[in-house]
Amino acid sequence: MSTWKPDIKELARKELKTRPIESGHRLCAGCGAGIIIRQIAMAARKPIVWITATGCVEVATTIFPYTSWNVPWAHNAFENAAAVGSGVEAARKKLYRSKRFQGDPDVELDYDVVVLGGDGGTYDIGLQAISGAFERGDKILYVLYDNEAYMNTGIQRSGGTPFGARTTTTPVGRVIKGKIQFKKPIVDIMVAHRIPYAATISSAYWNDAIVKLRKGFEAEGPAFIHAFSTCPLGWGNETSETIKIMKLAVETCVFPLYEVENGQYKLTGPTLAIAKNPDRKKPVEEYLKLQARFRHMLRPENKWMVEKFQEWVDREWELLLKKAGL
Amino acid sequence: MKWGDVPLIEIRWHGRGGQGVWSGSAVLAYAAIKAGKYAQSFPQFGPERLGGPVTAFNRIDDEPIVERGPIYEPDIVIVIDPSLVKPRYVSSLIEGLKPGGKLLVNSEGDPSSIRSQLSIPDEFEVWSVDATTIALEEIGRASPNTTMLGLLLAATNLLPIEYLEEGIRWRWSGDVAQKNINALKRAMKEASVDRAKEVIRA
Amino acid sequence: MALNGDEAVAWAVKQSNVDVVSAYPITPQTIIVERISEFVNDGEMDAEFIHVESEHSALSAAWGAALAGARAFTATAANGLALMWEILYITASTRAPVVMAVVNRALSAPINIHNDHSDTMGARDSGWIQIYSEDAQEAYDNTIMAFKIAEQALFPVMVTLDGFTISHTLQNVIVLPDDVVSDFVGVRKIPRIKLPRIHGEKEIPLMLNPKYPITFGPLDLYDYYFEHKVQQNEAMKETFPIIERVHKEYGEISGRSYEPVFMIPYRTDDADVVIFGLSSTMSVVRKVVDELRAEGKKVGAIRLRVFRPFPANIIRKELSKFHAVGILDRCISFGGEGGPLFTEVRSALYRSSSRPIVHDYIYGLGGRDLPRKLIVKIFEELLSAREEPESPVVRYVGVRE
Amino acid sequence: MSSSLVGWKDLPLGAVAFISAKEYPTGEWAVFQPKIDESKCIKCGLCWMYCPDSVYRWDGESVPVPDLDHCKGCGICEVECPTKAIQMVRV
Repeated sequence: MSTWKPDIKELARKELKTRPIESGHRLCAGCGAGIIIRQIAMAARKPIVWITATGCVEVATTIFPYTSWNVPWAHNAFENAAAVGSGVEAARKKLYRSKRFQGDPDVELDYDVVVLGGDGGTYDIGLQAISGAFERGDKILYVLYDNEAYMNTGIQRSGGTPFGARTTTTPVGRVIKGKIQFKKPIVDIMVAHRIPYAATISSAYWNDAIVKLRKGFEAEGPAFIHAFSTCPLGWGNETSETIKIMKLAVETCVFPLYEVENGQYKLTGPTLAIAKNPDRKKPVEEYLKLQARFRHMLRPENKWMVEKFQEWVDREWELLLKKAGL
Repeated sequence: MKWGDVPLIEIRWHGRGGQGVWSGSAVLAYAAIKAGKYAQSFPQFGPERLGGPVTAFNRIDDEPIVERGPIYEPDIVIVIDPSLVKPRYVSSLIEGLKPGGKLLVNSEGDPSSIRSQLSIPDEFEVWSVDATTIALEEIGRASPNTTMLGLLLAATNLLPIEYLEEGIRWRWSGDVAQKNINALKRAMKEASVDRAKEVIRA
Repeated sequence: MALNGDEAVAWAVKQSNVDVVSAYPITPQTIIVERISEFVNDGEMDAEFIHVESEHSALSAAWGAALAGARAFTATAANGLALMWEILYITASTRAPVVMAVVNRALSAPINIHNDHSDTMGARDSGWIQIYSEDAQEAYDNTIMAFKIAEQALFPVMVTLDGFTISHTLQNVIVLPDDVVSDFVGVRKIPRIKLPRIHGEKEIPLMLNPKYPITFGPLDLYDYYFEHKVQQNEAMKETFPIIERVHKEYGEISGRSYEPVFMIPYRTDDADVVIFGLSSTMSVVRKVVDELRAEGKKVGAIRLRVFRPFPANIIRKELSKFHAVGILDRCISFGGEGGPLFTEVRSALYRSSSRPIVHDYIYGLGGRDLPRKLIVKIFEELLSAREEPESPVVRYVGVRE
Repeated sequence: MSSSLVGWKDLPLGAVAFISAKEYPTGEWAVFQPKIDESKCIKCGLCWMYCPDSVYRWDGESVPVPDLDHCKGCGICEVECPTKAIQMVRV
């Protein structure tokens, strides 16, 4: 796989010229998805065709008659983005092979297909189509931007919502306080399809993220990238603390950074540093306290929820270390 | 304008997502209902986004309300986002505003200079208050909806303030509610007006 | 050649320069995907076959392929079509010229694999052109024409064939030489549009293409959605001449012209009463017409081929002259006043100054046969009809009390 | 409804979008926007990298320039600037 090292200055110059996503989209101020989109485009090795599942990104970037996209872009529905990606890639392959557009200066057929879905479109309603595409080995880069709830419809819980979090369908009630289940282990599910490449990324660690995205583009087959994405609206964080929270998620091992190449788990960047030096692992409370969705957990009578969250993080961390052979 | 003479009061709010346009109109409707009137509050639905333009509506009447749908000819327009107080937006802000109607804006500027800058016709009353600064100082967030309710009370004798306080306590709790009430009261004091000129109608 | 209806469709697809097929098996459509898989795996057809995990994905992938510039085909039936429901509308609204064979089958529950028209009738408002085939030969012909119609009109096309009655019935099918079909359909051509505020005055290909990026499938609010729907509906009216032209051209290469294109009358010139219906049942009706004509009864039959766009003007003109018309609906519209064919035909006749008596006959649900003696009974009822019935408007044919 | 909206006869086929979002001034959402102290800027590019709105234009050499017509004022750049060269100020 690639040994390409992204250089921030080169990336900036590339964006000056191509601007895959324009300003003027209507994602919330401080939305993490806006950063992920840019980083995906920065990592591209070829022109890209971009498929997006229904969700915040789709809605906010294409409010008719406006579009923020300077790359070819299509949205069909919520649960089928991966299937659409498969269709585009099949067409591309066939048309490329047939040389039908050879010599036509107006058509480009040497491109990569990237599919972007939110947690709802990936963990829940879109899981079947992704599984189908991965089983078939269709060459798409699927990026999950995980802001841990259905934000587009106004913050409802998804299979990606963490334990304890307040959403409008897991309210902090008198009896039940927030979500009572844990997050679905989505990367493991994707890795179980024996895809060549899967990884977790955080935009805060841009170098790590862009290298992994590039590997995803270069994979000989389907690739899955799980991108952690702060949502100021749904998480109740300061818009300016988007990157800070993403960093804390990694530093507390709530969202560890790793990649899985042909089934081999490998920790990367700051997560690898924590594995080598466990003292660096911060308590989850530092991450929780910056977000209104977890505020109730910090009250004395709900302290057990923080402990339970921490236990889950520790257990998952131990599992991950084992998978990575550490 | 004396409210008793007008059977149905229609209010249109203009703002942006995250500033609490819908919440502001909901608090007003709640207060009106508590005060024994009939009322409606509803938003114009777009995607929920912090910062996107949002419109909300209120109808308040002594009789049950049968009207539905957006308000095309409001008695009062409340503009809670100062960035909308610009010449390019004026036509949509005052669109359909009834002669003698009130334009309530969140702005640092005083009403007469707003009128001249935006070329607002003489037949409308212009009220202003620096609601964003008040909200930042009193509440700690740039959500000037309750502050603008203070301007509304200054501009009209629509409802006794107690009902609005009750509405604010219904929507927010404890300390946050009190801060919003403080902002509302401060806006009532700091409000200023440029009255409508006498308009002779044919 | 001896082919059943499914095989006839597969042959048409094989010969029509299709680039991408994405499909999922469902009885009685399965033979189509099996045959196409064989053609692809034997190297007889240079297409990408996407073996999707559901019908929902089948149409989604076909849509993606069509937007990326490919000629795309899929096929389904009944519950599979129901699962595609959401994507039917999206495909039509984005003007993606996908062609789909639907092997008509009853919808669950109870689960039933046999023929009726509930599936495609349920999809009648989704914005697809719908052409109903009478036999395997017509399924073959319609499939070939569908690619040309879809791509010229920029509407997706459903070609329907009755489950088992056509799909699994081996019959004589005249298959055209490969090169004749290939020349007729050509390869998919990409329409061009102008987007001046993004790409200037250049006409750019309407496809997913990094050279000239286009955004497909945006969000509409109340300021534009209505306009888009009106544009789509008005554009569908413009498909009548395209459908006619493609049929004429096909007649020239095949000798089979299906004139007149939208509905084919049989012995109606001096008829007092006619039976009006769709698909395979109508050949049996024609047989009965011959028998009754021999007895001196003035009866006729009309088979509707194109249900969407609905040829209301032609129907009004054609049916107004009869004393009574019996509509054969192989579908129930629960709680409605009659089946879909009946309500639409009767509505078309409302503007006529001389309206015939119209009866609705619901028949054949879940594959129940409509024997000739019952068709005779329908004709007799129509011949003796004296006035528009008050109630019941709907008559069930061939069901036990 | 405003007469500037396009009627159905003039809309492009298939509901494809026809205006670039760069014509949409999201900068009006902002209450605060960044002000850069050029003397403190070390040209690391992090403000550019972390901007969710593609607001910063950066050639890799000079001080990055924010496009205030589109900056929504989230303040990420202020928090992430390693030399505190960026300050969010009231619009």
